[in-house]
Amino acid sequence: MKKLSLDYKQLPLIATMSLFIVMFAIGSMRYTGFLSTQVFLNLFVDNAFLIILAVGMTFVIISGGIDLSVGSVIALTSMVAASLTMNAGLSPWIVIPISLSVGTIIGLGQGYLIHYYNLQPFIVTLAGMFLARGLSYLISVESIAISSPFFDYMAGTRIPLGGGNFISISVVIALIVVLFAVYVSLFTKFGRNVYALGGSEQSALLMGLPVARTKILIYTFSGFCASLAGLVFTFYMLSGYALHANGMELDTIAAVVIGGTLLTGGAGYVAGSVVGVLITGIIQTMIVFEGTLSAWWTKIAIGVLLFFFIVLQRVIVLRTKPK
Amino acid sequence: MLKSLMKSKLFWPIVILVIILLINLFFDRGFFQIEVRNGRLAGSLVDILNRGAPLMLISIGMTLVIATKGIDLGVGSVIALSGAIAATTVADASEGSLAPLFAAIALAIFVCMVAGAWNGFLVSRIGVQPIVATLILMVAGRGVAQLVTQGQITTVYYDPYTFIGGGYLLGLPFSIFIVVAVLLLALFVTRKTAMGLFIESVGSNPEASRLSGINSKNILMMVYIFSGFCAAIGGLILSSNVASADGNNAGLWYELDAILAVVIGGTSLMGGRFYLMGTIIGALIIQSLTTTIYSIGIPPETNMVVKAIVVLIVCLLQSPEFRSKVFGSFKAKKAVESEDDKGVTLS
Amino acid sequence: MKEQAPRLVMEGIDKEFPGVKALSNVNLTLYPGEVHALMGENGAGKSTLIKVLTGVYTIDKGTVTYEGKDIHVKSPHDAQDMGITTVYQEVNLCTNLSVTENIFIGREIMKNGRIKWKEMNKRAVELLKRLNLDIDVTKLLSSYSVAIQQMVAIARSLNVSAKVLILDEPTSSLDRDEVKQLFAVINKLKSEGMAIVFVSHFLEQVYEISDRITVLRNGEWVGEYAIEDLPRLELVGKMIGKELNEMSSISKERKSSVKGEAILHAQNLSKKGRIEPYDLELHKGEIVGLAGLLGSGRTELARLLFGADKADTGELKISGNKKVLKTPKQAIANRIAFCSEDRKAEGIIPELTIRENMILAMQGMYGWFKYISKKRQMEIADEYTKLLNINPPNPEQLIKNLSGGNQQKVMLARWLITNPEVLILDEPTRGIDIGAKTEIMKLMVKLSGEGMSILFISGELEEILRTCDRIAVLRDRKKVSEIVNKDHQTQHEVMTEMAGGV
Amino acid sequence: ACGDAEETEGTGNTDTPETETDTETETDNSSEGEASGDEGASEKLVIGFSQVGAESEWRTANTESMKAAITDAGHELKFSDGQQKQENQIKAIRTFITQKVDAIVFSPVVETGFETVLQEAKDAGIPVFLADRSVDIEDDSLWATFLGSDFVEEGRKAGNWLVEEMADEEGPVNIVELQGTVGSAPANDRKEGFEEIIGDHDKFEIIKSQTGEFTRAKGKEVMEAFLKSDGENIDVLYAHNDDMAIGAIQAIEEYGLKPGEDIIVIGVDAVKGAFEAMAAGKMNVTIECNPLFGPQMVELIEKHVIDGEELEKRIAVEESMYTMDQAEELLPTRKY
Ligand SMILES: Nc1ncnc2c1ncn2[C@@H]1O[C@H](COP(=O)(O)OP(=O)(O)OP(=O)(O)O)[C@@H](O)[C@H]1O
Ligand SMILES: Nc1ncnc2c1ncn2[C@@H]1O[C@H](COP(=O)(O)OP(=O)(O)OP(=O)(O)O)[C@@H](O)[C@H]1O
Ligand SMILES: [Mg+2]
Ligand SMILES: [Mg+2]
Repeated sequence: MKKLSLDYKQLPLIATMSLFIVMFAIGSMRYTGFLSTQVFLNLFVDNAFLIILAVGMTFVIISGGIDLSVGSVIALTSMVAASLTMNAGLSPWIVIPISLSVGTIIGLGQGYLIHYYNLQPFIVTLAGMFLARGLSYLISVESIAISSPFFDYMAGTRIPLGGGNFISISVVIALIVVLFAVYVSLFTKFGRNVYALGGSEQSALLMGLPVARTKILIYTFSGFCASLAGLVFTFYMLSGYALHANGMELDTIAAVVIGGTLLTGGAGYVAGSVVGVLITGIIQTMIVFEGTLSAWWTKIAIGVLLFFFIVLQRVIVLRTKPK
Repeated sequence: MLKSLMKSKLFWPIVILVIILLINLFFDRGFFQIEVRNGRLAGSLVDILNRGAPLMLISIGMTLVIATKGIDLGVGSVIALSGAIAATTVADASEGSLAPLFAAIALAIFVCMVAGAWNGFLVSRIGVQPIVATLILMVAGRGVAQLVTQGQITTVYYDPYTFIGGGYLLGLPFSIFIVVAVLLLALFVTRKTAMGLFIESVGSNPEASRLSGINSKNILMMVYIFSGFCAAIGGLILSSNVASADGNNAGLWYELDAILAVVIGGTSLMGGRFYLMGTIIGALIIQSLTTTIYSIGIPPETNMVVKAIVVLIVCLLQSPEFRSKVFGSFKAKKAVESEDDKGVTLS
Repeated sequence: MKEQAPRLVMEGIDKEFPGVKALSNVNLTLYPGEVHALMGENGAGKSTLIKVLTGVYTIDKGTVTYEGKDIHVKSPHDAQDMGITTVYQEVNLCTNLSVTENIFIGREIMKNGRIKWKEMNKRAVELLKRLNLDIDVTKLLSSYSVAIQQMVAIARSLNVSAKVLILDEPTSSLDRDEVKQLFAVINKLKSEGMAIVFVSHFLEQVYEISDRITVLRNGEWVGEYAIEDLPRLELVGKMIGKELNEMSSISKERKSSVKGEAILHAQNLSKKGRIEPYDLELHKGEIVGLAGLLGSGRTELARLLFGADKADTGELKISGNKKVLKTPKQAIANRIAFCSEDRKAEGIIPELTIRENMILAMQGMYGWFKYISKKRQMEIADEYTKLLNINPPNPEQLIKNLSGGNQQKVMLARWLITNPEVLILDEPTRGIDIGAKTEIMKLMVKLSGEGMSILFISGELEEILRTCDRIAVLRDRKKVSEIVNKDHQTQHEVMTEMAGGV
Repeated sequence: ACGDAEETEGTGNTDTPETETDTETETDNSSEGEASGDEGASEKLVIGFSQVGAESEWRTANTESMKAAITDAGHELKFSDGQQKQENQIKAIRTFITQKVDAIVFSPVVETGFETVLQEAKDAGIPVFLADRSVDIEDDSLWATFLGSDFVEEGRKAGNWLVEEMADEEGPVNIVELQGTVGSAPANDRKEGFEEIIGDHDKFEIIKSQTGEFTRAKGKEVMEAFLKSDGENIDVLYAHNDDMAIGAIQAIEEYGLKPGEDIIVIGVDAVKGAFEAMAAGKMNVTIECNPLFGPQMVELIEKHVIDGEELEKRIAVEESMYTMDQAEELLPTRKY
């Protein structure tokens, strides 16, 4: 399967995009008010943090690893940001860098452990996940509401796109991250080394690539993205809370994989992951528009949509494979 | 002798387990005591086995899945599903006859194996990546479970049902016997038939296995079904133990603990060699850790941190690189590779 | 050239793996502008020596002096920075990247922090031209055969201006034209004063290109000789520690024209884009060779007969009755065996032991329930370890820890054990030392004598000529002709056909 | 109990399509119908309800009550289940706004972090009704009213009951506490309220406190551990919800003690299971936390949206406390 999707590498991406469009069309036909620019834009507004997470995760997964800590890091970041702002009353200009360093440091640590003691990413980041969440509990089990001009501004500001449509600052941040990541993955040594690493770590090593540096950098970057996402999430929620983003690591991984990245590593695109996020987002939106689903039907519906989506994607890929 | 023992995959997990137990001893002198209370063996060790039963079961199934380079995120939901189905079947069954019990068990196990087959189908036939394929069931399965219980907590008033997870046999919790049975089954199938060999080869190099005339698709199918089977039994034990089924919370996050157990046990997520005994010990480590946390009065908000630290220590101790750095024991960093050929026999 | 200072000196090198002493007290001295051949049987320690030199493994004991000063190489990355580039034995590239990238990754052409793809592609094409290979460099490496991949690996190493170039069995899957090109390049580099280490099991290649030889015998340093003081037979003697009766001893009474009905009969079998429709008959006890240049489609042809790929057209008759082979399993059920050329990707199960790798196919035949008893497995493993003298002779060793050649032997064992009626060998002698090669040739002849039919693919025409009854020649994915192997004439015919008629 | 729950469920599903078709007409004219919308209390409203999830049977009962009340009153319900995720709830509310509903009811998964979206609702002129849980936002103009229980109060009730019960004990009274999901509002507040009361009496001591994650299984497991370490000298068990209490009761029995006698058991929620336990004399008291305030809520909504009345910012759900001796006759009447 790996070989196949490698040979037709752009295919999953294209499949994903077209399927997204199809879904959007279905939604528009089925529900009133679905076919509107704002509904589309809200996909970004409501998932800005997920997009940022997905970007970081894409690098990790392409390199053949995985990072389960991201969800908890969001919680921790939000907690740190909140407590520093509200309890310590620090200015944003101090809070932001500190918050960003939180995930970055955790990521760095994970990368170090994974490489130098060659531990399995899954487990190390699982520990990271426990740790980050645990630390946020230690800060406080209560949720901390944030009311500071800066955060209110970041949260409240709407960037109008005409026709009453708008996006938030977070969306802009997310898009910048995406562009940056696309560039890195396609036009820098680091970016390419990530792919090589995912293809075969042993080969990468024998080809004399800086495996250690690359690997550690990957997890550090993912950690950074998690922190950034954490901030964006904090803008979104205007609060710090130890239970924030529970289980979001899975949503992220799902988005990335749906976006056509191979979990076995070596193949994938940042852009794909973005589409992946939009897909999960649109599934959520359709559920809400449906507006009658009870808790369990919601779960089932998500599963079913996910299923149809994934299978369609596979089918398209297989069909278009020349015999 | 010791040297070969050190080489065994099981050595470090066992050491860790012992350490955790000793820590308990430190807090509670009578930790290792096992007394007979009204005809039953009682004591922390028994409890750990008893409580750990579901996790051990799930992990056994997970081990085989992981050995094929796969992963099964669905188990948690399958646990809930199995409990829900069984509980609703016996919910208002009349005492006396055992028929409802067996009906419930059969039905639950069947449905869950179907669920497993579903995963296997997606992975082996459609070629969906395991993590996504099983993610579907992880989400939807819990939904179905809640659908079955209508989001209520279905309480069971039918006593025989509580025997599965609460009953005692020969003074030991019945669940322990179930684990042993399943474990023996797994050991037999993987070590006394060629199944183990096939699983390992498919996990290690699928293409080469195909060219050697192994039907990897069916192998995949089977491991996922087996994983479903294990989850089903685990679910039965869990729900029977509290005489009720909770579609929403039963088996929540079990998949992570199971994977953790497998990896602690020495099986690599990259597939290939697997160590069932290691997995069992891994599961026991996790369970005794939880019990420890509860019994030595750690404030709940620090649970996570403690768990994180322990997990890290466990992994580090198992990493030859780390050991050589700390104890300076092993020489070449590649040398470790040949540890692998030991331990197989042990597991 | 001796009077100038050596560029690299390795002295008293020891390397031990758990249970295996791979190197003990080995020396190697490299002078600028020389080609230094490293010779030894399979498992002698050549690759290990190279790997400790380039920092893949740590050195247990001994010193390495590079341009006068002691060095401790920590990683291949280090080695490259010092000017030591290496083509390792197994093709170690990333098949998920394009050919271009595999050549350039690590030293991409950058302009103000941005990779220049166009330029790199251009350069890549030029580089491969030097080895006159003309392929689409933007395609993924995975879409090319081992041979191509090996060429790419070489191209990669030529792309840098190194002081020391190490080639570990670079020619194992190339045929003479490629080799000729390679040697041309090597000679050029040599004249530029580069020190080159060359490992190969092809004596004529060694004698053609190298100036001096260092011989290893299972981990021990035997000696260092100038090429002219060491005639072939002596060299072989030093390698295996005893006299060798040369291949010439292999002779088989050639089956005259085909008699009786074909055990395997393909009628215009084909697969689009891979191999044109072809007919092929294989009779009982017959050895048929497939000759052709690199990429001529030999492997593809073979894969169809084994059901490794599904054929688009044509039909296959097995001892008379029509069969459709969709999977290798079916083929094996019909007593067909196929030993792939791509040991790493399609052969070994790295995580498993020698024993398990050997019995895999046989067990596959029996199905999962009829488990071959451990005892029986042991017997089989021991038997074939001896037969092919696999080193180390410990069936419980993980195959990934074996030397290249020994892995190849295990692959052979896997299929011989199933004792098939039709045995397809795709480059079975790749990376195997002459001793073993001769053994395998003998074995083939013996088996065919006992009635086994063999389809034999090899880059080395001599091997084919020496063993085959008939030779099918392929060119550009097409079976162009079939020649009965009778006299010294045949060689010439085959070669003209391979090259493309007159 | 579950029976009629199913019925509402069922009907809810069956007439989905047709409700949808008239959603369109509805939402369309509701936009300009806003101004002239005041006449006739029988006017049909579109009400969006964003629920936390279905984490407990209490929650499910609450959902059913709300759904039933809304549909029975002839209004159209737009329901969204948050799956215990705040971001989902925010998305849901956003969508309700884009769908131009007439009123939004929602039970926040956590008190903080809804400013932005509530502001959006306010700007869109859609009144928001908080159910069950409140939000902590200074600007209380962001919501019409909050109808729900006060977790801290529940904690106090539990504490007070215990104090009275133990009035003539001369201590020390050893209490073990089963907390809810760490960090969740009920857990925090019920702990706080309880400790606030017993804090004044130094004969009470909480010797162990651990999370049972609101579930029976965990409740049982944790209680077992408690019994292992402290066994006989546990006098009181305070569980943040009945499910955990029920689990713990099993543990106590298996350990060989009598729940309700050897160890006093206090729970919160007053779910059916608790009554069964109390009827069987295994549980002493449960503090009610009433989920069945659907009708009450619908009333308020109609008052506010149709008749344009201003409402109290905080309206408490009438709740009481049930003890062993009442359990017997009340049991049949419990709906959930
Ligand atoms: N990682 C390892 N662990 C254990 N033993 C090893 C390892 N790598 C190599 N060996 C052993 O070291 C010996 C030398 O292997 P090496 O690959 O150097 O032989 P070689 O001369 O390259 O043979 P070939 O010509 O077949 O490539 C072999 O016996 C092999 O089994
Ligand atoms: N010279 C070439 N140009 C382009 N592609 C090639 C070339 N040689 C091999 N390939 C690719 O590798 C694939 C495998 O070729 P194949 O292995 O069948 O040839 P072969 O005769 O077996 O040569 P060898 O076994 O030496 O590689 C071909 O299908 C083709 O895609
Ligand atoms: Mg070698
Ligand atoms: Mg070939």
